[in-house]
Amino acid sequence: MLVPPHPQDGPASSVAAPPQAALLEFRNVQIVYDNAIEAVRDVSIEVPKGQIVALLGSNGAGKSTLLKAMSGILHTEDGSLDNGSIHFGGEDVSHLAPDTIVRRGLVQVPEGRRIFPALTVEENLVIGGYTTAAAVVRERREQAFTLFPRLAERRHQIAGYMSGGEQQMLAIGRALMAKPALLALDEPSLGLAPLIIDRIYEVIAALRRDFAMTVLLVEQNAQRALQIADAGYILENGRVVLDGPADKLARNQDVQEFYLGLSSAGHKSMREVKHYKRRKRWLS
Amino acid sequence: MRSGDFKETYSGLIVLSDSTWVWIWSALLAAALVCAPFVLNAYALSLLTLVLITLIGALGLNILTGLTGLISLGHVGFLVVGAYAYAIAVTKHGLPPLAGFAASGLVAALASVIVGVPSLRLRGLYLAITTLAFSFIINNVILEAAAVTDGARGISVLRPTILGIDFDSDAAFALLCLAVTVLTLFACLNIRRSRIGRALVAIRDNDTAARTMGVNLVTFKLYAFVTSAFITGIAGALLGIYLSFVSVEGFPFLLSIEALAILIVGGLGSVLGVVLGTVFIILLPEVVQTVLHFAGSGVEALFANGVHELKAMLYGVVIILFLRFEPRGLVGIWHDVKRLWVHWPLRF
Amino acid sequence: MTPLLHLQSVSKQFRGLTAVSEVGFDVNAGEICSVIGPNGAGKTTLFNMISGVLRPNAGTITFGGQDLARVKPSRFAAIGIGRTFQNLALFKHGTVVENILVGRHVHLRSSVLEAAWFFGRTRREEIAARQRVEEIIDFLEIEHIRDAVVGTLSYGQQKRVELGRALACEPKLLLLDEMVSGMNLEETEDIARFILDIRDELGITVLMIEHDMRIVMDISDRVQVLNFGRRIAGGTPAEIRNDPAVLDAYLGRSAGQAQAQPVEQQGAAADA
Amino acid sequence: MSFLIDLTVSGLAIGALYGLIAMGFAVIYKATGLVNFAQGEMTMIVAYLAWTIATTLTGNVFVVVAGAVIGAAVLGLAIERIVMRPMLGEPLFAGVMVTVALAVILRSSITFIWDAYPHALDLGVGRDVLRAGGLSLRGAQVAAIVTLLGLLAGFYVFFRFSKFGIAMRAVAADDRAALLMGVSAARIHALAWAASSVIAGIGGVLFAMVYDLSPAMFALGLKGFPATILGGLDSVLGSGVAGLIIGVTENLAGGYLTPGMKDIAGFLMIIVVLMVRPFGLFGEREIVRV
Amino acid sequence: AEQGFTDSEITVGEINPYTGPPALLGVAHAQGVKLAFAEANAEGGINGRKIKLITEDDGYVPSRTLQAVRKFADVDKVFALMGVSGAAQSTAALPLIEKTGLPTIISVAPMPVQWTPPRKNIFVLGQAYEEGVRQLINYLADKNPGKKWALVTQDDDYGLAVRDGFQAAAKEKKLNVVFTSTYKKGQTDFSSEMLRLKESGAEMFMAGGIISENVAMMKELEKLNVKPVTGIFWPGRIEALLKLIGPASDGLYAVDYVEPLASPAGKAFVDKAKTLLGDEAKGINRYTEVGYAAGRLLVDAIKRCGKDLTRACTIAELEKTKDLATGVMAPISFGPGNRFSSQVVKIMRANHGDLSFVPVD
Ligand SMILES: Nc1ncnc2c1ncn2[C@@H]1O[C@H](COP(=O)(O)OP(=O)(O)OP(=O)(O)O)[C@@H](O)[C@H]1O
Ligand SMILES: Nc1ncnc2c1ncn2[C@@H]1O[C@H](COP(=O)(O)OP(=O)(O)OP(=O)(O)O)[C@@H](O)[C@H]1O
Ligand SMILES: CC(C)C[C@H](N)C(=O)O
Ligand SMILES: [Mg+2]
Ligand SMILES: [Mg+2]
Repeated sequence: MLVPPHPQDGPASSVAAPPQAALLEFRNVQIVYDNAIEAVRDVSIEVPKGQIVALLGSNGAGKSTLLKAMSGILHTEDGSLDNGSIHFGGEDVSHLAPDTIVRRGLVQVPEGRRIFPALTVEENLVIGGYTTAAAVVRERREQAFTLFPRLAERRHQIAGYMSGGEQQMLAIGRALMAKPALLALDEPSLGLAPLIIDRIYEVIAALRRDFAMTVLLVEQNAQRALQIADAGYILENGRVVLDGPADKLARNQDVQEFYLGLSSAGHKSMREVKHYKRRKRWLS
Repeated sequence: MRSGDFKETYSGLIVLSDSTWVWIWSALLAAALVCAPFVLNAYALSLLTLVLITLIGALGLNILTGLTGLISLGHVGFLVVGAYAYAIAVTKHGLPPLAGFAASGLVAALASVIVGVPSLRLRGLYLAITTLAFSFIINNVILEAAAVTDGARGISVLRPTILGIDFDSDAAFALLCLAVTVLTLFACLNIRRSRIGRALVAIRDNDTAARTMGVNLVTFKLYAFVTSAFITGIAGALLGIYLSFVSVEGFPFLLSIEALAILIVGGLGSVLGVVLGTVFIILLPEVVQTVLHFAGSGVEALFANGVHELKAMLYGVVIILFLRFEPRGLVGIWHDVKRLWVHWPLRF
Repeated sequence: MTPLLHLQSVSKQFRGLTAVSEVGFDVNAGEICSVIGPNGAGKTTLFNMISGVLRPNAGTITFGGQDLARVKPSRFAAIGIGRTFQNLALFKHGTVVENILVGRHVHLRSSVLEAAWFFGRTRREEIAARQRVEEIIDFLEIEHIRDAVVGTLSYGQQKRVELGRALACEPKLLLLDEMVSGMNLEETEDIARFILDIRDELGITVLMIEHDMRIVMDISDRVQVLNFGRRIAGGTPAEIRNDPAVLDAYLGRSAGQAQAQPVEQQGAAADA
Repeated sequence: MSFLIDLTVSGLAIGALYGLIAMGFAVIYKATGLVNFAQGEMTMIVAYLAWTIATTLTGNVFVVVAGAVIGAAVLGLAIERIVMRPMLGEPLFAGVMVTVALAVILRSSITFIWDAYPHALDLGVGRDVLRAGGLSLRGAQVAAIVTLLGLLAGFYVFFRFSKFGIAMRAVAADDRAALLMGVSAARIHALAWAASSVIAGIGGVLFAMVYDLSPAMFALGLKGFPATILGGLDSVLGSGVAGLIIGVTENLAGGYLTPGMKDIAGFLMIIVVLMVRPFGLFGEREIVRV
Repeated sequence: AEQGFTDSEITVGEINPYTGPPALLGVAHAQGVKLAFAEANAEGGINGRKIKLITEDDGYVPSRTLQAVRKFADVDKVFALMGVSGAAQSTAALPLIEKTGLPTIISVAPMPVQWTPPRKNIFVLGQAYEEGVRQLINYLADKNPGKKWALVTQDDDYGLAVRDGFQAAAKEKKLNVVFTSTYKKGQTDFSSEMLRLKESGAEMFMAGGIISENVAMMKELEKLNVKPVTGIFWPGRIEALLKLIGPASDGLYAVDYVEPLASPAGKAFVDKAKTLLGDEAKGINRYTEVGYAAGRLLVDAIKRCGKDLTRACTIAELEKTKDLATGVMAPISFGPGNRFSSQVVKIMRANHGDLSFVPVD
């Protein structure tokens, strides 16, 4: 089932990782909600160690579902992994408890941030470091504050009252507290100002560069994601319809039109967009 | 042939049910219920009457707790107010029963404003406690105001004669309850599909959003209180008549819990759920009893003095198991069955 | 011509924290106007004040010549201010139709008793309301999910339903808080189209908060920029794009350029 | 004047018991977001357990109390594991209803396992009357006040300095998000149930020492719950203090007003307080942002 | 058609609270009835028919009492009805019971409404609460003239009956009542009430609780070091109570119409219960005696009907009951138009030493 690693020729090629086995691997995964709604069908995804892999796809494609399966919390939403398996560092983690998975170093920043609203910024970070020792927590907390100075300013504020962007920073900072080997981010740029998105993408790049962290990046903002990623997968209606090295994806004509806003005529103003431009995209 | 049930007019879109079958089944059920009092034995009939009266009360609670999301732990307070209003009006002051029913609804509604106003800012269980407090306070007021209520002595209530019709017999009284139940049921269904019902549900799901849509929270929360209490007050009057005796003792706190249980077991917020929940909760003890009975006198003998506790425990166990396997309540099962019916044998 | 919406040194504090500070600007009838600014700049707070969720601590907001300080929160919808919410505030357990019907609330009149009886006025009203809702559903192209329970819909669909609910109020001014966040380009383009149609076909003035510069720059007539609760700039998209203060505080130099310089060229650069 | 002091002191004595039960409510709420309607019943079971130990094994107060504490912990853990854990992730209402059903079961189990008669829990100590300067209290009443104060201090430290305390609040706010952070919600819940059961159980044992055991003892839950609300559902410390407040209020009303007022004084005060502070005296306001 | 029996068996139904706060009393009563039936069955049954008791629990909730009556009448089709629960419950059920026509013996909570006006099928055994209290207070007032009185009662109709009896006596004897109060049913802490009692300087005290409440009140008084002469009423006149109260119970006055268990008659009763019921008999109290008497009353009437059993006959025979001796209370009699076997009450005094009640003089 192992596919040869993608050639490293994206923007990240300067830190090219040697070809190696995937750190995280979804193998022929099928996920069903409520015994009735099939959200993901036969999906295989590989995240090689030290790389950034982008997962793209429109609303309802099943991206978040995959991440829920990865973290072992599908059952809390009446979902189940009906087929296939998920491997992390060679171990089958499909049926491990969520806290065990976190201890293994597989952590995600969930969709919609899910910070703890009634807790202060600092307390949120403490929970992020729940699986680690107190001294380490203190040290990492300072690291998080250096990454996001805004959080340091608000360390004693009740998190629920912070603005959306601030909450997103907190969510990322909180996940970093567990010092993950692989960090999955579910739409980290959602609702963020351009400058902050820059900042967050810098952080993601730095995580990979300085901490050798592996990243699985779920995004709507395909442009940004493909810039930073080594490889990408495009998910539609619960199936992978396209995958490959990031730059190759960026050159794909369909990707350009639907995800990057480049028609053959180049960038077009939204004022000119017409309803009737839709055409069948992926033939599956 | 058309592949679905399509509407040709907008009025077709707002009917209570668009399925002819639903109407046919409902009509058959109604017909059966009308005949029931004449064929059932007195015990079964008394159970039926109790189910009907409980259903009215539970429908009242459903407006407050199910639709509007205002948890009430003191629903029995409205019941007892309604019962006393009727008893005082009819037994003590000789007013006609119809006036008694009106009084039971109105006095309960008035009482609900008294609880409602201080509760407007409260959410969740904080509200539950003010309603709980209300039901205790009401009991105290009734006991203290002996001049009006005869205090702890209670008041006897006779079966009514309304518009020349004598409802003295069990069958006639059951029919009276049936009529009130059907009226209440329709009123609740209609309220649910009107602007009022939608506003109440909006308050429950997201009160800030509801307010930006122009829903006046104060007014509509009070509407919920008043409507709920009015219906419950009438149920209280009927329960008083059913008991033939109104006293504080006759309306224990347990009834508040039972009403909530009905809503949760049925499926919060759904009128159909209330109906199913009422039948379930009222008949469950009977079922438990029957099961124990069929388990043979051996079991009963085995537990000798504990048989009543055994029953209560089984009752609790059944509810836990039920919620464990169907936390969405009976309507959840209902929808699953419907879905299975539609999708079978294709799973997806 | 007096502006439809007029803000004059509006401020809001939360326990010592100043979220909005002396902000003033106008929105004219028929405009599509954007509010941008860094996270936590006070944009949503501003919307909350315009839509009656919060009261300003200082300053005045007038709408169609009327001082909003004298309007009860529940009357804002009735006088013509509709909105959507940043974090979705739908009635999750209801269907799409029911949600949009709630938007018709201010246009319906029946009392509890009439509703319980239903025949007569209530029935007529409900039919009319339903008709209007179907028109909105048509307009937003969500016929296929009409009867779906909102909680089970995907994020993008829910956003559309929320738009529909706001439209059902028939507002004069529509406030859209981050309508396209979490949407991919294709979906964003759809929303852009709807916003233009809402203005052009329904004649509704639109004030929107967005972080997606493509839609802001492409369809706004004017843009207001907030930073730390203060208004730091205002003007046409072209003016804003090159305003140094805005670039510093919000767009970032690189992003500002990236905006003008599509990914294609970067890809090409990488290939080279 | 001494009448006032007498009323206040005996109010504190009963209020301390309310406070213990109330803290039991708050601990579970804080970790699970549920109100455990079986709290009064659990209190009662633990007290009966203590009585069984005292009458069949030994009347030694240390053995009995240790046994009761262990028994209470086991009871709490068992309930969490068998009944509540399967409800994880289900609608809150369903969970609350499960505790109501649990209450029915536990209540009946008293007469099923034991009997309907009142019993004295006599451990040799605690029932003796201590007199000081015109005041008189039973030993167990003094113990209740001391225990409450001790627990208040203990919980203050716990919530302030331990990460379990924070984790408890996190789990109550969003158990799925907590799972994603590696916090085992189930373990936190189990801890909370055990702790709650032990606190309430201690309250139950002390109560039984003063007022005897009877199958009606579960009604204590109906006293503790209002105290929890008054203090603020999510405030364990507040609940303890509110118990004292209610105890004293009731006694003062009973001493100076009509007997009817005694029953409802506590409730009236709660209504008034909630009108001013809708989240209780020490509760945290629910975060609502749009 | 006549129902409720076959050639070999007669089924009798009893409704009482077997769960809930007064479960203790309901269960004890059922044991008494069972004992009477077991006794009859041990002698070969009544005219060859064994008699069997089935029970319905109303949990002390009136609506459930009504349902239980209907169930017994229509589903189980019992031959006769016993017990019928507390005061509020039986009052609510009266019209229905009359309608069912079942021979009924009310013995748990006798109230004048149950026999005035007399109802054909309803027989009441015991004494009215008011009357019992009145006699107790009269006795104590005569013995302790010129003292200050206090009264605490429950806030329900039971408490009301106690209060009525007290007030009747207070009027008769022109008592100086310095403190009265009510408490909410289920109350456990009586510190404020007892402090007030202490403040009022009362020397005589009618403790109108049932069981736990009386214990709580007495212990509170002990704590406050106040020792008024105290009377309690029969629903709480249970030997076990004395142990719970402790030494302070010594000298407590009580009133009842059934024999205290320590009397020779009581001891004989306990022995009989032990032999016939075995282990079940450990929870015996005065309500067991009441139940036994009621059971005997029914058995006796049925027996006199002979082989051709009917309800009408049973009712007629119940009415003819004359001086039926049960050993646990004074002989029972009814008569035409008299549906109340008024029992003479005795004043008793508690002896903490051997946990017993001893009739005075
Ligand atoms: N708890 C659930 N119960 C039932 N169906 C669900 C549930 N969660 C998701 N789904 C369905 O599964 C499908 C995939 O959802 P998912 O949330 O994974 O999409 P996504 O790719 O993350 O979309 P988005 O970009 O909008 O976040 C959708 O059709 C959705 O309706
Ligand atoms: N109800 C509230 N209580 C306390 N502080 C609040 C409240 N609402 C907002 N704030 C604070 O006010 C500031 C402005 O928040 P606001 O939500 O208006 O920002 P925003 O511009 O909408 O940001 P974003 O783009 O991230 O949504 C933030 O720092 C936030 O923490
Ligand atoms: C069950 C009864 C003995 C209790 C009380 N005597 C009553 O009448 O209600
Ligand atoms: Mg997603
Ligand atoms: Mg915002």
